[in-house]
Amino acid sequence: MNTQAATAENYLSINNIEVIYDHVILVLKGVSLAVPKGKIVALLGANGAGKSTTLKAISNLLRAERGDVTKGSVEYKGQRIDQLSPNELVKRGVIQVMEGRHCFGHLTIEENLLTGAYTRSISRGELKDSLEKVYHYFPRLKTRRTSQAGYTSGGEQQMCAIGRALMANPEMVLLDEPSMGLAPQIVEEIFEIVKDLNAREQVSFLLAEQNTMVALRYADFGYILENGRVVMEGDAEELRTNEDVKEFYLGLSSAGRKSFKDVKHYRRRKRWLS
Amino acid sequence: MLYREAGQFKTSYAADQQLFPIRQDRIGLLLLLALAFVGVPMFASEYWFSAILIPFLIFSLAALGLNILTGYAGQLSLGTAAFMAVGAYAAYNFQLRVEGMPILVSFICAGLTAAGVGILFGLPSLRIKGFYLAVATLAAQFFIVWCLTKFPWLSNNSSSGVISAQNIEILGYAFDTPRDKYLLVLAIVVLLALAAKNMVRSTTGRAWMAVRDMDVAASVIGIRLMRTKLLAFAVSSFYCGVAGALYAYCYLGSVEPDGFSLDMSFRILFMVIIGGVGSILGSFLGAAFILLLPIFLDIALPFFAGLFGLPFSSATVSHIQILVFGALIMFFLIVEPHGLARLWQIAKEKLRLWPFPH
Amino acid sequence: MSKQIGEVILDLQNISLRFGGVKALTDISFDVREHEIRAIIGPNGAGKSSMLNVINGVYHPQEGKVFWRGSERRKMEPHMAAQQNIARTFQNIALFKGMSVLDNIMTGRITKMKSTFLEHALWFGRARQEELEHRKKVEEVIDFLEIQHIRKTPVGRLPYGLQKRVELGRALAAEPKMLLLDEPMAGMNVEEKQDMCRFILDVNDQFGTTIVLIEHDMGVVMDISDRVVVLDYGKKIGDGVPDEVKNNEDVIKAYLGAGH
Amino acid sequence: AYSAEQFFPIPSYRVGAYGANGQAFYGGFIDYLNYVNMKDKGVNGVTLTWEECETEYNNAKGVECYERMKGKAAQSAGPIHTMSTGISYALIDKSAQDKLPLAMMGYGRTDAVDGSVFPYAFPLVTTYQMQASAIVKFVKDKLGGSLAGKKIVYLYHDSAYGKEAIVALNAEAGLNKFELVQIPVAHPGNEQGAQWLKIRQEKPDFVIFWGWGVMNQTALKAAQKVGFPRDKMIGSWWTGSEEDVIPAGEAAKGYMAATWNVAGKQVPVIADIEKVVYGAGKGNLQDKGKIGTILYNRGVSAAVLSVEAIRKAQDKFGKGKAMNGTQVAWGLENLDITDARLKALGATNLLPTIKTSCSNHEGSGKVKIQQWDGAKWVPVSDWIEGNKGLIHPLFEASAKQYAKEKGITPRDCSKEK
Amino acid sequence: MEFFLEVLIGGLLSGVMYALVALGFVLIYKASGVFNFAQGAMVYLAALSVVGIMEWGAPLWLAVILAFAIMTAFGIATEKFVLRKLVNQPPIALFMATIGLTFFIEGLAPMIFGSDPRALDIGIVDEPIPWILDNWNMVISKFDLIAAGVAAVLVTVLALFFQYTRIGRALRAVADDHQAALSIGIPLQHIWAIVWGVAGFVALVAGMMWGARNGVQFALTFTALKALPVLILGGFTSVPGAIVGGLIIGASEKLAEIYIPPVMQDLFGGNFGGIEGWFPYVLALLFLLVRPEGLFGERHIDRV
Ligand SMILES: Nc1ncnc2c1ncn2[C@@H]1O[C@H](COP(=O)(O)OP(=O)(O)OP(=O)(O)O)[C@@H](O)[C@H]1O
Ligand SMILES: Nc1ncnc2c1ncn2[C@@H]1O[C@H](COP(=O)(O)OP(=O)(O)OP(=O)(O)O)[C@@H](O)[C@H]1O
Ligand SMILES: [Mg+2]
Ligand SMILES: [Mg+2]
Repeated sequence: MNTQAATAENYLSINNIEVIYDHVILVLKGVSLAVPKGKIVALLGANGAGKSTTLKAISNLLRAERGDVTKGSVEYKGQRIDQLSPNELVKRGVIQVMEGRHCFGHLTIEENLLTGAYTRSISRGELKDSLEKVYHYFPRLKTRRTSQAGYTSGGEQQMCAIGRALMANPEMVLLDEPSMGLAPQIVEEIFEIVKDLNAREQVSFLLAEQNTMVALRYADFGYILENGRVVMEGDAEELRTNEDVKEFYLGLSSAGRKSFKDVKHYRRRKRWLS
Repeated sequence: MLYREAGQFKTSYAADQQLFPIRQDRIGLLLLLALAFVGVPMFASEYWFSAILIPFLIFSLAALGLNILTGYAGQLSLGTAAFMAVGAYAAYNFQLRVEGMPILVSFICAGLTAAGVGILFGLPSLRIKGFYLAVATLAAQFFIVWCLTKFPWLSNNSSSGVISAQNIEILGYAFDTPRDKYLLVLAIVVLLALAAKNMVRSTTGRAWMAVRDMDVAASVIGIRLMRTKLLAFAVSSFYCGVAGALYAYCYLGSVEPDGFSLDMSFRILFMVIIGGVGSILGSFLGAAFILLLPIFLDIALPFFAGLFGLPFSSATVSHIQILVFGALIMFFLIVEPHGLARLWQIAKEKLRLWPFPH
Repeated sequence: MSKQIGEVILDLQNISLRFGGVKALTDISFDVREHEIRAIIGPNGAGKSSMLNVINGVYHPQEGKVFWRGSERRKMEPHMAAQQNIARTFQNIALFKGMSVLDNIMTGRITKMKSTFLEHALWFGRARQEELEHRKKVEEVIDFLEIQHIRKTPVGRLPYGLQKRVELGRALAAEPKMLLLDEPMAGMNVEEKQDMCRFILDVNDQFGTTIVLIEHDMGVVMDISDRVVVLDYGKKIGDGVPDEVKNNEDVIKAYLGAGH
Repeated sequence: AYSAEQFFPIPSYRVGAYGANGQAFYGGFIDYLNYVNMKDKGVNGVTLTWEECETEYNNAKGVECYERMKGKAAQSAGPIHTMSTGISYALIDKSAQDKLPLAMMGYGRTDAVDGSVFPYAFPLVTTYQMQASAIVKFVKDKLGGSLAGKKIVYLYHDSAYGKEAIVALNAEAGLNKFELVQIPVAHPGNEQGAQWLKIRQEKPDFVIFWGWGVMNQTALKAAQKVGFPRDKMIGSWWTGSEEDVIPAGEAAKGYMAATWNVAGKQVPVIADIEKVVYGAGKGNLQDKGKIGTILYNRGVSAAVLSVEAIRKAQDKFGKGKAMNGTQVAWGLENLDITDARLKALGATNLLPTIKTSCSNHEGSGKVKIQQWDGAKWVPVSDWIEGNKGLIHPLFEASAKQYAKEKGITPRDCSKEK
Repeated sequence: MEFFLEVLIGGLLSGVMYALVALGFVLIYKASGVFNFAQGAMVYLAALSVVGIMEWGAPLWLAVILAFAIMTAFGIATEKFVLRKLVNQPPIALFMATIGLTFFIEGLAPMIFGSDPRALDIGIVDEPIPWILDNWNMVISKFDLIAAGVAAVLVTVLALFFQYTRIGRALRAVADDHQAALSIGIPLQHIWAIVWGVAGFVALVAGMMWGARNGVQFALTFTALKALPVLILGGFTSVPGAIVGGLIIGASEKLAEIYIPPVMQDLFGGNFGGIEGWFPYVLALLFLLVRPEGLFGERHIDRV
């Protein structure tokens, strides 16, 4: 099934990594994937498949949760990065937006955004420009700029978290469920932003997303993860038209979209899980 | 695959809700109890009884009390020793002033008195959280000890505030040897530990843990924060109070208010944290660790120094002892921030898989 | 569909809620009828979650009245809502992280347990019996939500989606008359959303539970809700059956966007 | 080859807040034991051996140490010195039960002076109450022979230790008609601003001062800060060591304190220890500078009495044999250290003369007052004995109450010999 | 009245001394959300290093510089060997680690520098200023005034640092959420090393002031106990809170020690002095009932 291998220059590649939490819980059982330069790659899969874990393995945030990469390697621009600290990674342009928002509750929205630029040594003017750029993307944040993030609504926090990452001027963004809790309009907007950054500034994205429909519309390439293994991969287009994907991840049957009201209470086993 | 649960199916919820659903645990515990009640009294020396086992049990009980409050209900407290002091002085006064009160009843009353005081000092917890509360409980620590030294009535007008525990007699039998005292303490501790285990696995415990983990959510699902927190304070202080009474009656024999110092409160807190916050077993493991480690170092260090002919003076040895103690605390936290109990659990999980890595 | 939408059981009149300078809700009125699925939608920060918080007493609005089953409700504490059989899930998961799935769901039944801590300590009589009884109920919920396999897992270790499901389980365990769901399907894929919808519909159907639902997935909202209220910047801009709302100009402008 | 050994269990402390005090005291104690071994080959040929155990000045640890060493002490046991009131309280019943002699020199349970109730506890040489009484006597002399109408402030560590002296001072105040103002200081006593402002306001004629650890330096500094003359302050013997005054620097000059043992190397036995023990490289102290300090000499004095008790016991129960606890207790109860004996020991002026008995486990009740001249302690009085007639009945009453609480039948001292 | 004023001023000035110690706590709490129990021990270590090095023959200025180097090295080592491995762990685990650290220091410091209490002479005598004494009959010492000045400077510098620098902001972020801070590239390691270094410096200042005042000895570790109520009153996260809290605690504790015991004595009989041990705590506790986050502390956010 290895179809992508030789496409563009592999910016980020993960080779056969295995992750264990708490010394005993094996979560990733040999995951390999690659993000070519300037592309958007979607990482799909059910709850608990290991998407977040994969992203954290890349950005080296696992250790803080007592998880360990026990096998395999992670490379970025041809260099191994599995031993680098998150700070180093951000400096090299790799940044993660964590699942579940993680804003700094006691800081105001604006201070949150400013901390995002911590690794950049830039002038006040540039900082202001970056800030304006984020406000431009998320006007809602501007109206709440002086509120403590802890008191803002779920969606506002989500925007804040994404905006904060953008402040670092990244080259490679690992987005964990960016659409969660956002109004449909904003979801579209966020993906537009992704597209925009991707097109204009060549930023690459690896996004773990549950909103498969949108994700596959914007992504160039997709991986499907189940139970800690990659079970399917391919061009976004290809995946979008795959019958299994359609049925299980897009909720489309041959008869088109089914109303949520009418789904029956049964589950078909996914063939690839046995 | 030493520690295998496979094949142990539960056919009823009752069976699944047993104290120890896994057979190995059950057998292990029974063996342990048999050892504690029968084996130890036959073989242990007096030193073991009065210098190790009795204080171990008493501190375990106090740690258990604190663990209920801090580990289960999430209210950090630094005043444990003061509640023990309340227990000790209350027991003394009940014995002294109520003619013919059986000693066990005195212990219970001591616990209840401590519980009352605990509720009083628990009141602020309704508004104050986290480390703020911890520092506030220091008020209890200092205030209670001060009261005990200032109101001579409490120590039967002893000029120094020191009290000497009366002799223990239950149904005409005098508990005066270390072994007798050990058995008495053991019985009380086992009963109370069992009660604690029962509480934490039932609604009471779940309410505590809910408040600990997220009190807003807890209140939304119908838990009354005030009642739950105060109950935790009361039960915890009860345990500490009984521990304090035992400390006076079965361990030291005579106590002074200053003996229940902040230092002791901290020591008990160490036990809870090192043993495992929110674990009954952890309270025991922690007590053993914090109590035995210094003794071990005290014996081992001079021995090793002698072995290698190092010219350590006594002072240096003592200093190294403290230093190593601190280093080991940090070491264990780094290895497992959730304490020895968690380490034990992980070991069990590994054993379950053993000899296969996954 | 066999269910009968009944009387108004919750009526909110002219609710206004402010936090300092922030007006979270301004003069909002709407009602909820028995057995219906009532959706609240609106852009981020519109005040939806705040609305739920008003309903179950976490926030106290500065103005306005709340009528519960016809009588006005004075200031109330969160735990009273539970006693009135209102259960709820949260937008940012509020499970008890240190407890297992089973224990979390058991806490949902806490208002129904009568035994005291002393009985618990002795594990005797009523305590024991209650524990078994409620365990049975809870197992039903677990079966219903198909989370048998993670019964004993500490919730902190669960992936996000499952946590959401457990949270629903905790709310369901209370056998509520009214269930407040704050974005129960965020972070789920379509298949899981389908499951979730199924659960919600079943609860609504089988137990007649009234449901107030906040959700951003318009597919879900339009498909399963009976009536939808739309908020924007703390103001109500629409209220009605899904089709009506879908075609409301204001709503399209403020929330749905052109795509829908 | 087998030779008899006399074992000393030593629950000592060398770390923590009071570690410095412990180091000097136990250093002196062990040095003397070593000295006896090296110089005289032990007591009548019985080698002295010992084991140390760190208590950190903590009651529970003290008990653990005691229990640990008690097995060894069952055969032969020198007096146990805990140098901690708390620990000695915790051990008092146990040691009686185990028949091991517990020495409490200048601390501990003072009503144990009444040996009829406390056969195994020995508040040797002198007690807080007798000391307080002696200090009052000294002050009285200083103030021209009468205290009537004078004002004395008693500034004390607010603990069992500090409160012990109050009964005695109250009794003295009644007798001598002076006004006693009690000012407690909360543990640890590193803040005394309020107290000293109060003292400044009270304008007392003297301040009697009962501190421990950091409280001592702080008091001296605070006195300086409010301009209270240091030579109107007299401390107890736990407030009068080098460790207490050196940290206060200049502020300590002129300050006086009571002691039952003098400082300095002019005491022959101290000089000899330095020569014999340290000369052979067997000294216990890391820092030789401590030799001859108050607490070091106090440790030596404790060891001297302990060894004397063993010698006395051997006289009765068999020379050249190791003595068990009961025998040593008998020795402690029948000490008779005269000036001549002190001289023979090279301990002239190190200690007052002592004569103990069943009904008097204290044996002396005398103290000397010394003054800090900025570099060393200088004695400024002769041995002063407290008012025994006033104080000892207090002990008896207290001991009686204890006996009642505990159900102890006191020995009849008139039958002891 | 005069006496009242004298006590009040004396109290305020001792409050400054408490604030000096409290500052160290605030620093570390702000940077990691952790209550650093070892602060008292650090004060001890710092002061002991100074006198210890002076005993080896160095002049005061050199000893201070070397002690500062020691404290910095110590901060870096703490980060490297302990804190780094406890990122994102529950605060109580970190708290416990700082207790472990306390023991470590308490064993190590006297082993190197000796445990005897010693005097530290920094050239300022702690005697009443004669002019004030003569004209106002009040005892105020130069030492206290200088201590107040030092505290004022420290507080100002630190407050500015937190409010206006990038690192200051990053610190507050770290305290909120370790993992999120890591994820946006805040170098937790460096920041912690820096903060512990600065906390070491504050401990050095506090150690020298307290050491000069009461002598350098183990009991310096107890200064922490005086700082805690100051801390809760001012708010764990506020630098100015430390100084304000210090003043309030200092003044009220001294006044209480003078004026409350006589009242209690009338009520119950007996001597009720020595309330300084608990009074500040009870005061702080009562205060918290009104403002659970202290005077200037950050509100605890719990939102659902
Ligand atoms: N800290 C942890 N300790 C133990 N197990 C964990 C931990 N974090 C995650 N896991 C386990 O790892 C598995 C994968 O989790 P992960 O969060 O990567 O899933 P996911 O694909 O991101 O799911 P979701 O879509 O729900 O976010 C899950 O089964 C989860 O139980
Ligand atoms: N406790 C509070 N303190 C201050 N402001 C608050 C508080 N709670 C809510 N707000 C503000 O009120 C507004 C409404 O918030 P709410 O959480 O109700 O929005 P929401 O509609 O649920 O949005 P989302 O879809 O993003 O979850 C927001 O701007 C939020 O910042
Ligand atoms: Mg995830
Ligand atoms: Mg919301």
